[in-house]
Amino acid sequence: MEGSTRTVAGQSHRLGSGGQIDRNAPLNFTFDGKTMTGFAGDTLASALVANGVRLVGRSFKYHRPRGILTAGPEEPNALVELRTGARREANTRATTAELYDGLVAQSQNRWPSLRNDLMSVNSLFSPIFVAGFYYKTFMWPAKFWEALYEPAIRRAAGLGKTAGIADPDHYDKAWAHCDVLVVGGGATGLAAALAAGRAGARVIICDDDSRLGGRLLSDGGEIDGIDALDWLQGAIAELSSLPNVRIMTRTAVFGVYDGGDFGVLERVNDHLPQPPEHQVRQRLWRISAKRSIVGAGAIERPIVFPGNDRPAVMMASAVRTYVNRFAALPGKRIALFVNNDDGWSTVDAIRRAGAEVAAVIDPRGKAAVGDYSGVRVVQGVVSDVGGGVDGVSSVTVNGAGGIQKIEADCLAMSGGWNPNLALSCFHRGKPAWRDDIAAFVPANAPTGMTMAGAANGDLSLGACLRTGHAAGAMAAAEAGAKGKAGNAAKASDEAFAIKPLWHVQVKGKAFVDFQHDVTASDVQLAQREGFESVEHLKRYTTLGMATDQGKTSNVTGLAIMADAVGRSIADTGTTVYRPPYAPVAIGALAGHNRDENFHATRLTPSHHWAAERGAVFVDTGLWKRAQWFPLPGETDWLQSVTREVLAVRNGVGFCDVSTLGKVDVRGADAGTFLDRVYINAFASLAVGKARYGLMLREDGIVMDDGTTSRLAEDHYLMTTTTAKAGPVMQHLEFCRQVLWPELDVQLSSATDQWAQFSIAGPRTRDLLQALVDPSEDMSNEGFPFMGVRTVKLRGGMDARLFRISFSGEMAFEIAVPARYGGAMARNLMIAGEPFGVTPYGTEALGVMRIEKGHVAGPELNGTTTAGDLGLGKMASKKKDFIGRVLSQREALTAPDRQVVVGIRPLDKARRLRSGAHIIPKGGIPGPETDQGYVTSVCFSPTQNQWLGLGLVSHGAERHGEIVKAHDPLRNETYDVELCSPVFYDPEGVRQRA
Amino acid sequence: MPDFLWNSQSPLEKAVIAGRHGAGKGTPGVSLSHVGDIALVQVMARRGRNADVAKAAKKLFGTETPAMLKVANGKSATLIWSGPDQFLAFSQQPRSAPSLEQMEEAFAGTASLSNQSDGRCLIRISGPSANDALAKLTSLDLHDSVFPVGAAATTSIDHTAVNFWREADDAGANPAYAMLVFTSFADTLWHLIVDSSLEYGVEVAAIGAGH
Amino acid sequence: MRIACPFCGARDSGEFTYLGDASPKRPAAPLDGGAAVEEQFYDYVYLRDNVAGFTREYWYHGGGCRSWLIAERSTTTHEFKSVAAAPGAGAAKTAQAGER
Amino acid sequence: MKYSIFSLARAALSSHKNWGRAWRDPTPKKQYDVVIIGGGGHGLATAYFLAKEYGIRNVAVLEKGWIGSGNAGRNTTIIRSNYMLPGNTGFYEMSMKLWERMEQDLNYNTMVSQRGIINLYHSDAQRDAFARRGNTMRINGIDAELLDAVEIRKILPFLNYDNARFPIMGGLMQRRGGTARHDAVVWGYARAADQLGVDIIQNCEVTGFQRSNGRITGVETTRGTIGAGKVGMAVAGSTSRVAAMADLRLPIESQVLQAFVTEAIKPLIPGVVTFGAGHFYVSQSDKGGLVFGGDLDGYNSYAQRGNMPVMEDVCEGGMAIMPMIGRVRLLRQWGGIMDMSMDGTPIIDKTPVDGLYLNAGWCYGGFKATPASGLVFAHLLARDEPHEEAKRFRLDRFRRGAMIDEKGQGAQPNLH
Ligand SMILES: Cc1cc2nc3c(=O)[nH]c(=O)nc-3n(C[C@H](O)[C@H](O)[C@H](O)COP(=O)(O)OP(=O)(O)OC[C@H]3O[C@@H](n4cnc5c(N)ncnc54)[C@H](O)[C@@H]3O)c2cc1C
Ligand SMILES: NC(=O)c1ccc[n+]([C@@H]2O[C@H](COP(=O)([O-])OP(=O)(O)OC[C@H]3O[C@@H](n4cnc5c(N)ncnc54)[C@H](O)[C@@H]3O)[C@@H](O)[C@H]2O)c1
Ligand SMILES: Cc1cc2nc3c(=O)[nH]c(=O)nc-3n(C[C@H](O)[C@H](O)[C@H](O)COP(=O)(O)O)c2cc1C
Ligand SMILES: [Zn+2]
Repeated sequence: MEGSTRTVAGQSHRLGSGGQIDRNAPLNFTFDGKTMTGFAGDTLASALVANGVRLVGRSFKYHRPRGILTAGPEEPNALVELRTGARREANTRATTAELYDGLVAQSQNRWPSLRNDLMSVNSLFSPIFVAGFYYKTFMWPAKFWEALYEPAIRRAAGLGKTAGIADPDHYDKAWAHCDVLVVGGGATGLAAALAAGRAGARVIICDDDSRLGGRLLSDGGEIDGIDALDWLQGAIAELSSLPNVRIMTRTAVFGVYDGGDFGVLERVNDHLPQPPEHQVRQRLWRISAKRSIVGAGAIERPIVFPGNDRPAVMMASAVRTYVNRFAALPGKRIALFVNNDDGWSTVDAIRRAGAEVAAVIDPRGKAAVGDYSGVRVVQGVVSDVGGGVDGVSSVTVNGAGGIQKIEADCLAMSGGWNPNLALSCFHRGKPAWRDDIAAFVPANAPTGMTMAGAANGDLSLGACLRTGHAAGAMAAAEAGAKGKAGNAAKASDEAFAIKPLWHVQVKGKAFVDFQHDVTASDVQLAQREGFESVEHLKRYTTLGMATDQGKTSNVTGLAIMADAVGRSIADTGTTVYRPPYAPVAIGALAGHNRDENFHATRLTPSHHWAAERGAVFVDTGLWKRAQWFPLPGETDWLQSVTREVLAVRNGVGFCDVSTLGKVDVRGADAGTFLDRVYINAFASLAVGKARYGLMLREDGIVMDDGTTSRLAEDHYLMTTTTAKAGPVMQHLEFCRQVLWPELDVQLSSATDQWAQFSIAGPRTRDLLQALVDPSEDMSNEGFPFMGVRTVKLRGGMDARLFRISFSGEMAFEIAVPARYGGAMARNLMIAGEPFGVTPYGTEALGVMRIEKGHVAGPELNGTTTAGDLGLGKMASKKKDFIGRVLSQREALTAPDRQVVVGIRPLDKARRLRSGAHIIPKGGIPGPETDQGYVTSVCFSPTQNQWLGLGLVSHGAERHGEIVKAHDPLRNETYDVELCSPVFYDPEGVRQRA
Repeated sequence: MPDFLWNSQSPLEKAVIAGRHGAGKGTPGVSLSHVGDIALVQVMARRGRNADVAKAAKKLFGTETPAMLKVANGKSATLIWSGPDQFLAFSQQPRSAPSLEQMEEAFAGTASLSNQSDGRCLIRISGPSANDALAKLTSLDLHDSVFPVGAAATTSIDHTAVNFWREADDAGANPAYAMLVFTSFADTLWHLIVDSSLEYGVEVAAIGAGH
Repeated sequence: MRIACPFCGARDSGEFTYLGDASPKRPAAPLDGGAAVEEQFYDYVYLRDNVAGFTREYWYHGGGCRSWLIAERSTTTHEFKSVAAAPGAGAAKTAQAGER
Repeated sequence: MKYSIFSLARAALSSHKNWGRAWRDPTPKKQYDVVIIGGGGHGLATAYFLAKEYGIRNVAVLEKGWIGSGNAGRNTTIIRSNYMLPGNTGFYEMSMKLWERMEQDLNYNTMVSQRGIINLYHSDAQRDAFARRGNTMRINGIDAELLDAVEIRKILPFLNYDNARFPIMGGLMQRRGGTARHDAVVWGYARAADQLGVDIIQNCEVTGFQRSNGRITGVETTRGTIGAGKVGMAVAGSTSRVAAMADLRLPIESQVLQAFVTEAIKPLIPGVVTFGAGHFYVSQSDKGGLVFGGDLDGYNSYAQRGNMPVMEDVCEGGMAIMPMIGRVRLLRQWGGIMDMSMDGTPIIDKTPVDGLYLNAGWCYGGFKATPASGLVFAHLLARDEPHEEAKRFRLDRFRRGAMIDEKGQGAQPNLH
């Protein structure tokens, strides 16, 4: 590949040949409104480089002009707002954004323009705006913080602007499984995947990049005696041909979780303007792997010296990437500042591209190996970089021969390589220091993970191929694969000699963390103030807390701290590594579960029927339940609900109650079992009878209530509240399997099996008479209160009929298999037609239970005892049951507990509201006078006023007392009377009629 | 007296829209179907009565109770392992399957039965991309080596428990699966399954049709 | 995280719910137990060793086979050493109450 | 040196060379009147108040790592006093009042930002529960407002009002709620305590207790034995482990709570918002990151890191109410170890071991308590009797049945 400085029309810095771009596919894009052209295969960054753009962004704090530093996900500077409208995304790294036709990017964190950013005055105050300055000021006057200082700081901080409107794209999530997960598709990862794949293991190989190859794409070289890029084609072809290998590009492994689970993000369609129809933008994978191999490469690190943040100061490896992979020239006269041999290899790339090498500045003098004749070499360091917002014009060098200025339009730097070991540390393993490469290397990787290649500190291509292959073969074998892994590919082990150089100690702003504007002197200041722990250093200066998570800056920063404290770097240690390896869109983590799909929806058997009747639905847990059924002309919910209640009280109505939990409790010991879980007796319940039951938690607090029927000697049907169906089932299984394994009981949820309707009102029997087979005796004697049995219905249907009442009326519950739920609703309408039958919803149900003084969710709130609910007498004294012992504790039986009472406003026109508190008449509201609160309210059509239930201290003894309902939230205080909670038919005559 | 009709109704009555949905033309990536009116009984052995249950099952269905994580194909019903010492007896032709009463008699004293014919809803999914669509729904590893024809699992889809098993491959030699989902969740899960399949193109069979 | 249900095999943790330490045993509760029994129940319900390291704990495979399980798991690494069925899972006959 | 804009400007002239340590790095003495174990917010605040309010200055705070390395350094920084049960209400409001003057008290900008907290409700039942809570607050002199959907929409126009699975019907707002800069709270208390003579000793792990005649006389540490008249534990997630060294079993389990931060973006979310029908709450840091969290991971853990399911669950909650954050990227995920008590409420009391005092059970809510916790614990250590506002936080409440269970979940810590 012989490049040349001959450029492509309009792309001032595009080489005339070479690179892995498709010159036949030109793509237009705009940056800050200016239209430019790149090629398929470009990233936004490479296209900007090709177009000679240097100034790309502004830094976080000082708003300093910044260019492109790297060519990968570690990029701290070149962040843009990508796309427009609802798809605008902030902080997108130009170095990883693939170019597509019509791409629109804006620079960010500047005003009014990138070139003239007024916020760059912050730079003038930089003597004051040092690390942690804000902790020392803005304290007075106290009120000014929220009003003035903080808003100003917030506006200046932040980076890009997000769209602020709903993300229009779709996301989903998926699972995948494999024997061996290979992270990274560079030389190491390819070698590993080939070995494991050949051995027959199920392999998934993921690479963040759009293409496999890693640094091979940038650095080329020779493998197995052929050009590395040709070898790469062969390797990809072989992997693609193996049915047990799955290749996933544009896919980043971002997290390592317990037991071999990996968090993985596939950017399915980010390389397109928008996802094609029916496709997602990104997909979250959870990959479950028996073994993993991480060949994530290494990240080149900058050197800290004044001016190192000027646009067109670039990592040496990035210069190679732009030149070799993208045929884009970061500069035409490029100087190098390096302290290791790998940096020197950039010289070849520059020369082959036909550009000029201004000089190589290396504190060591010459490279240890390699032929660099004809290159100007200066033994020394760079102490300043000349230029402006548009980049470099010169570099100042402090060398053996004194200070000199060298003209250059780009400075390539290399301070060495940090193995990309984040994934090995996500289980809180700490890396170890290796002197020979002056870098941290993985130690204590999570179980099942092998680090290999550059990510493990084996930097040479030969070593990458060897260690990758060995890791692949071993992982496959450990995962149980029996095949042969074949031979490792071979390449030379180029020397890697380095002399650590972290910081050029001369005057001037020398940046450690580019994005967050953390300088070497900030690190030193933190040390002086006692923020010596690297974790304190991080939090005090914000070093490493930017979008790049310090991929280029952390190690350098702590080396400077080590120096300031006089400790070794190894002793100084690293900060904690945390997922994600690269930032992940929240949309992808949510996947399909947003908007109406946030949670599943459960429908009752009569749902569609109710919907056809125009029911208004309410969410109860996951269920949609009919709340009321408005009739034409009704404008207010209360109107509808009141009508429904009166229809029941005076005639007959029905309501779908299928949502109640139903549990088949079967087995020889079913009765004994229920005796232990309920506070009252069930073994003694006669077959064909139902009984109300109350169960406690072991701490003596009420857990749930419901009616349980005995259908056969060894068969009970328990009902639970809608909300607690799941938890109660779990609890019962615990009792069965853990507490009393000796009992012969089997449990099965029958909730969804039955469509169950409550039919209530004085005309209930009339309705039923019309529905049931004439042979059924429906008289009070033939079907007494709390009786249960299967009856024949007209038209050939069996139903379970329970004579139970929640409303206080003469009532039954009727159950048929769920598939007949719709038919049942229709037939109830037909059977009840002569009696004015009225379907009612949960609201009317609630009104009637309050009128009747039945407790429900608001009273069963997890802090009330049976006694509090007025149900203490139900507790059997003859048996043990769950919660019995602890329910007797002193504070749970104290006389001043808040217990259920009825509450009615003295002014009959007054609306009572839930959540109002009860204070004694004449009492001044305060913690001492706060005696309880209103739990449930309704407008009672039978009493023709609002009334409610409450939990009030000493409530049972205070019926008749006038107290105050105090509701400051709604600016109301009014007199109410405490009374019996049973407002309607206290003798219970109606339900037994 | 009025006439009472007892039409049965599928929980997917509204959800199933027969025809082709989503991407592409040609062979659909995913085929979906649902049949209603199934017979399904949960059979749970009584304490210490496992062997008797197996015997009774053999007599009634002509097959042993299913091994752990397997399906057993009996004469008139498929027995689907659903947990330790329990299984589901499933039949798509309720009329030719033993009635609940016959089952109660056969298992009297040895197993507790719970009729779930209306508690669960049957959904089938197959096709060249069925595994891709299912990868979005289930955390099970459906690789042939792990989940071959006849494998069964009780697992969760969208936080909801389902009984899931692999049936014989479809006519195109693509994998085919069946699942029983809770009736009240059927509508929501159906939509989720369709959504997950759209990118592959999905053919939805009319209710009752399909395999 | 995957949990190896002894019946279902390794399953996603989302199918399971957690209860807590499996060492406390529900005390016998004679009806006239008085303060001593109350003290035992207080201990059973409230007091925990809460160790850092391996513990035995209850998990419920509610999103799968509905078995209660007893797992040995490390609270420092989340590694599962073993997962066993609760004594009453399935229909296996356990002779004695509380034999576990 | 006193901190102010003037001292900053002066320091700038000498390139900030003259700033000294924010707190000293002393060698531990042989004996202290009081040793506090745990250099989190609570431990440091306790030391500060011991010195400031109770005149006890021969105090050491022992921290096994760096101060703030526990939950103080990893929480979502929400401060509020919207509790509803007696015991909590007064205590957290006292704390809120201390927050309101913290910066001036400490001469440290802890960035207490009262931008308001809104708890959304999605059903009538939830509204009623919030009404009960809000009225309790008002009766106790705490600000609270019950807002309907229209009012919420004015403040939070970006929420999902149109196609939410659980419609947003309104919210309970406490305008005085908000956030504070968590690390600064630690550093501010450390610096202020240090200036009053307290020794802050980092990298000093307590490994055992010294006892004589049943009474605690000192602690064994990785930096030697240190004598103490009294020892106060404020070790949050490590409570059971440290208590075990004194043979104590407590009504506490340790669980992981995760938190998340996104890349920094320009101001988007005004205050704190919590979702009432899923697990999600969020605020935006001054730096621009959305700081958010949700439910516990749900099992006992000391791993100080979380797993994926909760991260997904939380992001689902976020997308459910704010679909505009779909393209905002999650930057970092971490976890802290919560000392979950059996009723979700703290315990501040003497222990059955003479000379050993307990401050624990803060669950995921103890950051907001930091100043009050320090004050009442200092009171207990100094006076040997509970502070008026902490009387109900005693250990024997479980024995007596006097739980303070705001969520009504009973003795199951992972549900609180
Ligand atoms: C993710 C997350 C989010 C949260 N969000 C909020 C929120 O929004 N609002 C809120 O009010 N609360 C929140 N909390 C809770 C709050 O952070 C804690 O309740 C509170 O910080 C606990 O008190 P602390 O600061 O003293 O604890 P910590 O900071 O944990 O202090 C305890 C210290 O003790 C040290 N220690 C432990 N063992 C020893 C030993 N043997 N020897 C010496 N030292 C030892 C530890 O290293 C630690 O530094 C959250 C917590 C987490 C993890
Ligand atoms: N001689 C030296 O001084 C020196 C120094 C460093 C690197 N190198 C060269 O670099 C190459 C290293 O090879 P390698 O294969 O180890 O690394 P590599 O950098 O070539 O490949 C790593 C790949 O992993 C991908 N990746 C990283 N993190 C990922 C994640 N979390 N999820 C998905 N993909 C991820 C990257 O996109 C990249 O393609 C060799 O050619 C080596 O010679 C040489
Ligand atoms: C309120 C708050 C804001 C944070 N903002 C950032 C941030 O902007 N960038 C970042 O990298 N981490 C941020 N973090 C996370 C910390 O880096 C760190 O992960 C967390 O404090 C836990 O510590 P650990 O990860 O060292 O264990 C933030 C943490 C908190 C509590
Ligand atoms: Zn299982």
